[in-house]
Amino acid sequence: MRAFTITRTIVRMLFRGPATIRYPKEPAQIKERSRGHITMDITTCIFCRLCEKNCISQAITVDKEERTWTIDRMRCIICGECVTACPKDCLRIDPRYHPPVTEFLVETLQGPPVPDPVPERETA
Amino acid sequence: MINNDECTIWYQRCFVEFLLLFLIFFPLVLACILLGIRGEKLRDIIVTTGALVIGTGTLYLLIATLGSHATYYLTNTQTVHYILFLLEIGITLFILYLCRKYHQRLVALLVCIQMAILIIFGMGSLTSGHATTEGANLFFDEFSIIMALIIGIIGSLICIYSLGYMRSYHLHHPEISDRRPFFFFLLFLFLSAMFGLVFSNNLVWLFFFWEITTVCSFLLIGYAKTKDAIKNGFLALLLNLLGGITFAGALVYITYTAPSPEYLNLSTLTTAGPDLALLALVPAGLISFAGLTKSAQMPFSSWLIGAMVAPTPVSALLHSSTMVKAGVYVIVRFAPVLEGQFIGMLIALVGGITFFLASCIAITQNNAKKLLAYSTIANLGLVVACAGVGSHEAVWAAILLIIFHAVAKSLLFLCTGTVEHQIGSRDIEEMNGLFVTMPKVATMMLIGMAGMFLAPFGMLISKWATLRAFVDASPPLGILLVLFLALGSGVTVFFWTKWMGKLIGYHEEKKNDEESVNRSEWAVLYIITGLVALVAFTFPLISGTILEPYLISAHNATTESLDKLLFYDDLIIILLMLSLIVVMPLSLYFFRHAWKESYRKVPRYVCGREALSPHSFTGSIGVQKEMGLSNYYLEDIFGELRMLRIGDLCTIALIVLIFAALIGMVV
Amino acid sequence: MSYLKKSPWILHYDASSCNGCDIEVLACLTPLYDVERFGIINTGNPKHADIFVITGGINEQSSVVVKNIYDQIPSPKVVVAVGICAATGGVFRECYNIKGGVNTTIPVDVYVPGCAARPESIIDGIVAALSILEEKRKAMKKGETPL
Amino acid sequence: MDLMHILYGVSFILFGPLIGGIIVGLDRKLTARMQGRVGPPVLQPFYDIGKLFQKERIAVIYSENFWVIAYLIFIVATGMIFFAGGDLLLVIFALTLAHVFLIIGAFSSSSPYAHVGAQRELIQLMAIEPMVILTAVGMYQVTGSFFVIDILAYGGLLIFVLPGVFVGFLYVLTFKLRKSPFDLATSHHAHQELVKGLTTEFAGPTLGIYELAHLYETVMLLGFVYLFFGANPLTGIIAVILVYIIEIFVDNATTRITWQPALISAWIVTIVLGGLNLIGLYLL
Amino acid sequence: MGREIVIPFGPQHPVLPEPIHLDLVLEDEMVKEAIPSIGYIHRGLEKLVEKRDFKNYVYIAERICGICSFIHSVSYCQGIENIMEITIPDRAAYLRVIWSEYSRLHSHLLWLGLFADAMGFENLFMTAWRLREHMLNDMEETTGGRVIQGSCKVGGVRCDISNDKLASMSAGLTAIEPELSEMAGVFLEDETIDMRTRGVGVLSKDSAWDLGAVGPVARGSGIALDARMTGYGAYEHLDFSPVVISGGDCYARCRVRVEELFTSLDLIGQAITMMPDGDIEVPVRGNPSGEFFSRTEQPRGEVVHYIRGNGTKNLLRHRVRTPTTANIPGLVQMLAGCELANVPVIVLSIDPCIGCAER
Ligand code: SF4
Ligand code: SF4
Ligand code: SF4
Ligand code: SF4
Ligand code: SF4
Ligand code: SF4
Ligand code: SF4
Ligand code: SF4
Repeated sequence: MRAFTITRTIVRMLFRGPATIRYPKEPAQIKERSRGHITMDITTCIFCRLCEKNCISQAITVDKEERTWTIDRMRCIICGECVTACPKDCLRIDPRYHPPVTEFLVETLQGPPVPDPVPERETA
Repeated sequence: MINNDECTIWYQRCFVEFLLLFLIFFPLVLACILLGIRGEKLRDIIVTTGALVIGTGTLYLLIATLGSHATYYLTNTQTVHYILFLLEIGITLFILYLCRKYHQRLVALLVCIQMAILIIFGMGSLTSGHATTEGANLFFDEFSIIMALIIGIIGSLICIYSLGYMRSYHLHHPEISDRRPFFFFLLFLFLSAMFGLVFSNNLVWLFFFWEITTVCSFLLIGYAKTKDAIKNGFLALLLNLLGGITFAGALVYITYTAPSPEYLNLSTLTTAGPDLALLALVPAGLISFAGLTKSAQMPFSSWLIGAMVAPTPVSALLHSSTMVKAGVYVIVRFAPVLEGQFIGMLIALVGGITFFLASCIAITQNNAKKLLAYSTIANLGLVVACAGVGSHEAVWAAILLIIFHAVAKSLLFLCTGTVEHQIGSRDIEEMNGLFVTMPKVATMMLIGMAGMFLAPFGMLISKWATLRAFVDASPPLGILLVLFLALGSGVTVFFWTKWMGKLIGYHEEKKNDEESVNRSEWAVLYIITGLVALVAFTFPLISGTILEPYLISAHNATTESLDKLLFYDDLIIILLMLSLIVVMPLSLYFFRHAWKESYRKVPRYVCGREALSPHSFTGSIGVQKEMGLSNYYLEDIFGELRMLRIGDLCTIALIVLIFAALIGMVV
Repeated sequence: MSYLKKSPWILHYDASSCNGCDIEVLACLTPLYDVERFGIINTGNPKHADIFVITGGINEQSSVVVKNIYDQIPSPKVVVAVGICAATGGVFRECYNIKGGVNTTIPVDVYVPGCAARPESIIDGIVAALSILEEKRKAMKKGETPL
Repeated sequence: MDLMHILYGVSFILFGPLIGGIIVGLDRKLTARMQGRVGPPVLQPFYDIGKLFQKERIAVIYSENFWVIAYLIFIVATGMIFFAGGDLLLVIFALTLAHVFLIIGAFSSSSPYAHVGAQRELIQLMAIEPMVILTAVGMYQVTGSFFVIDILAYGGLLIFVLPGVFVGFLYVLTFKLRKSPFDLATSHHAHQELVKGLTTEFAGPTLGIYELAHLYETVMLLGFVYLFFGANPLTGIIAVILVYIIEIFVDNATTRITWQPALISAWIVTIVLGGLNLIGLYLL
Repeated sequence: MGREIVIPFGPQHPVLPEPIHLDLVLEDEMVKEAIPSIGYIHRGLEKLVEKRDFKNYVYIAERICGICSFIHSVSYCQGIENIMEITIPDRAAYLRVIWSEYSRLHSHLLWLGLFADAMGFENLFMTAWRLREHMLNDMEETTGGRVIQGSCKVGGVRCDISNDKLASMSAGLTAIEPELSEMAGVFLEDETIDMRTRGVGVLSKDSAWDLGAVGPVARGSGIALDARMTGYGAYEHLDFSPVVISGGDCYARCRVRVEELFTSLDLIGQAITMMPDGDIEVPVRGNPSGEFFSRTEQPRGEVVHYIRGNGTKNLLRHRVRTPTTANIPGLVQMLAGCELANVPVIVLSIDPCIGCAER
């Protein structure tokens, strides 16, 4: 049993300097795999609603008629289930987190107008 | 011119002598009258006027004697001696009768021993012719005057207070038979004896008055006549008799060894030259031992605790401000003899240990009266320690302690008595929020407590003086005493402050409840509170006009050494602080409205639990719980029994040493 | 001169979180993130706090507590809801015992999204709270009723 | 006491908190560094106090403020007596008085945590008072005076003759500075079982006053340390800095202990180190 | 009134990371009675199985608690896999071990920090949490989440760790080990910590057994009880023996956790060296039908997930028996007669996790 056993650690910390990341002066640490927030490339979306169905916290609503894709940031747990589910790869997880907000944030993206039916038939 | 002056002096002398005798006999007369009075009204009138007369008398004595030195009065002693002797035997027989009635063999035995010693003394004085000599039997000096003031003012105020108190006492305790005439008889008899005690120069007289106070105390403790009361009464008697025996022993010793009967006089004895040091030292030791028993020092402390069964005014009068002071009074009287002596050192240590340990025990007490009793024991211990050290600084501190303690402690006792009748308990825990229910009494108690331990009030100054006296005392005793004082003063802060905290604790749900306290109690409480403040403010005056002359005459102190007692700078600071303290509560009152408007009142922090009322919270399973806010009592560390055992062991060892030293000296 | 922005003391309460956001709030105090750089101290006592950081959604029992604590914080004060549970109830939104986000009980000034919210994000949230705090102080000074 | 010294005393009103604030600020910085963190700005204590005065006034009971103000006044008064070269014993007793005010302030709210904090503060007071008194006594024995002026005028370094007393004083200084292992009654750290103990119910400006008083007190206590090395200002100041660094280190290297060992150990230190040192002085 | 102090302890209290409430009845500072009350963070998430797809439910299962979230998801997935008789690929099993042990490391470090803080040892708290960040960093780099990993799924794991990364993780842990042992030394040897932990909150072996203690509480009282001994997942291939300390006081429980740090390091090392190549998941078809008790060892002790399905995509029942629930009877016994100052120390010594105890 000894007293002041932590001395070595203290001395080392004094010499090594702080371990602190000086955020926000320094940028935040972003890992490649970090699940920051969901981004959407609305242009390629086909409004199939697969993301909506697979979302565990009902954060996504897709309106096929209006061609809107809506995400409630205050519900999304960034699990990435929607990303996996999306057939068109239009969803992505961005490793940067979403900044804090003062009001509820429900983002609605308006898809481009219905493309010409002709080319669509061609792909089918 | 010269003739005229002498005339005035002579006149004054006569007048003062008359005053002394008046102070002794007037209470005695009153006592006898009161014994025969049954009507409350009449008693009220007699007690009040009597008390006023006594109080004025002592004040008058002070004024009349201001500036004069110790003065002695020759009184024809032949007859008085015989009377005293007979009375002494009468008292003894009376006690023996009580012992028989209550089967107290041990007490009876001690009484018999004491009687035997007294008879030896009587024979001795007859054969050596001592009894026939004339002596300076009565006297007064500055110290006696201070004691007389305490007795006369505090004592008579307590008598007045007792009127109202005893009335409600009997209302609260219908089971106790109403023996108030006897009660007041005893009170005034006691006052008379106390005056006699402090004005006696002749040790035989002093001893006689000493015995009377013992008996009064014994009877007053047993006033309720319950089993407990009687038991504790006899305990007090038993332990005080031990002191009585040694006191009597001292008388015998002087009779058989002293070259002249003069030595039965206090003044002669304490100023005996170096060649007669031994002659003075042995009685000094024996009488100091008696003083230890009377002032309930360890190991004799138990009687004072037991004495708390007596009605509260009795505790205030006998067991804190006056009678127990008689114990320390005689030790302080012998301080010049004890100074620098081994015996003095031992006595000082008994005091020091008592101060520290009794303070520790006070921490564990939640019974207000017991706490006050322990604190009294502790403070007396401090006085004893000072007296044992014996230097003039120490004596200065001792006398200041006696003064401050007398006023503050009697105030606390009386307040406790009033509170007890109001809330029906003397448990400190029950006094929670007293500031709301009884604001005036609570304030007075706070002032009393502040007087007991806080800078810049009186006790603190004396503690400070004591400390200096101890440091200057010879090693290693001085260091030990300093240690006891340092530790003890920390302890004192603890138990007083926690009590203060209890009183101040704010309690929304309680109502004011002090309307029904009667007028005489109020008056007395106000006056004593005023006295606490008065002595706090005027102590430099007291020191300059009364204490310093006393020290010069009794201790051969020089003026330069006296100048060191109080520093001018300190005095200014202390007085400034005092004024600050007085002004601050007023400012609170002034700013009250401003504050109330700007503050938002929030509930207490209860960890986020709901609080349906201010003093409770929603506890587990939704039950409303009262927040209990008891003080700490630290029983595990400062347990009463444990401390007493340690204290008794140490002090008994010291006392054995004292006796060993005495026997060594005699042989 | 406002000192509020330089010495915001926070009080953290776990209303019914899964601990994820809790430990991230705590992590902000530790060497790697060290919010004491901004004078932020985690005080345990609402009466000393300026910023009330709540994690987790509100359930029946915690709503009383949250309300009680909120009332004991002296104005000006701001509430930061950390994690999506505190915003809307998050994944537990549909649980029978969850009332919803913190705004169902007390007004919320800043929401920090994330599940769990990252320490950097929490720092951002508190920084955002500081300017709101300052506004509230000015409002209070003008004599408006403090929130 | 001449005019010079009275001036020193008065200047304490202003410089006390300034110096105290910087000391405490550096303390927090150094503590943070010891923990591998950056820590707050050095001026942080001033920001904190400034902030507290800008907060809303809330209270359980109005008179709370009164006691805390009394605490501040008497701490300042005590410091003034000290720096004006006054009587050490008076300083010690006035300090006790100030603390009694603080404790009563905590008591007055009748709140559970403040109550327990007040009890603990009292235990602390009981634990440290003896040693502080012995410190004064030791200085008196060496220099023959209780007055700070005279103690400073003593030629040599008191530390050489009072090593035991000095160590004992350091021991209780830890209580006074509210540093671990003795931060029982209230702590600078958040995670204490007593919430904020003594100060639980003080909020806003009231707490600000408390913090301000703490700054004054810190400076004055370091003044005591200075006395041990007061022979020349340089040694004095270096010693004070070293002592404070030691305190910070101890704060960082220990747990908070419970009140029983705190009380008992403080007394043992008082009796053994203080007592032996004083007896040693006699023998020399 | 007597000489009692009655104070509320919690739900909002600085030493309680999570809300519970105790009515403490004190005499001086001795606890005479402690009456607990809970429910401040009860969410009722088990009921959500009726609304969520059983595969997606793993996200909820791991949010039972954010500290050992990974192990919760493992327990849940194991349960489903057992009912559906799915054998996961070996690589997935080993990855699960690695992440589980990482969780244990970070959880124990977190606990050690909080424990130190409960005793007022701020520096040690900071040290432990500083070291913990290393674990979180590795976790984030491999799974994308610092505290909620979301990397376990029914049928395997969601993401792989490259062999290079595995090597660098191993190297990183070796590098940090000296600092860990230095910190361990402080916990185990410091005089002041000893004063606060030794002989405090004693739970004898017999009472630990009778009261059904699990995890470090049981192991600190001398009972060798560790669900990893059952060899679930890849544990059966690894060389593992539980840390058992007798003593039963806070010190013993602290020692168990300190030493487990090194067992975890060892297990991770073993898993990395033995890591097989191959797939990380198998496809899951159909819905579970049947019931299973899935037992795993969390940092706080054994957790049991009871799962029952009826062939639809929603489960019938999901029930969790958490280690904290099992340890609370022991805690109540430890608290009686302790000092107020030791209440946080004792409460923390069982590492209470109300998050999963109340769900
Ligand atoms: S990341 Fe998860 S929670 Fe968020 S929108 Fe996608 S599926 Fe829903
Ligand atoms: S799953 Fe992809 S494509 Fe389908 S609606 Fe969602 S985002 Fe659009
Ligand atoms: S937001 Fe996520 S991590 Fe935070 S408390 Fe809620 S479920 Fe847990
Ligand atoms: S469930 Fe258990 S804890 Fe809750 S009320 Fe019933 S017995 Fe008590
Ligand atoms: S739902 Fe359960 S926990 Fe809630 S009140 Fe009913 S029985 Fe109690
Ligand atoms: S035991 Fe604690 S850390 Fe682990 S899952 Fe449960 S609540 Fe979370
Ligand atoms: S099984 Fe039990 S918990 Fe479920 S509904 Fe019935 S009584 Fe309630
Ligand atoms: S509460 Fe007790 S009995 Fe019920 S499932 Fe959990 S462990 Fe079993």
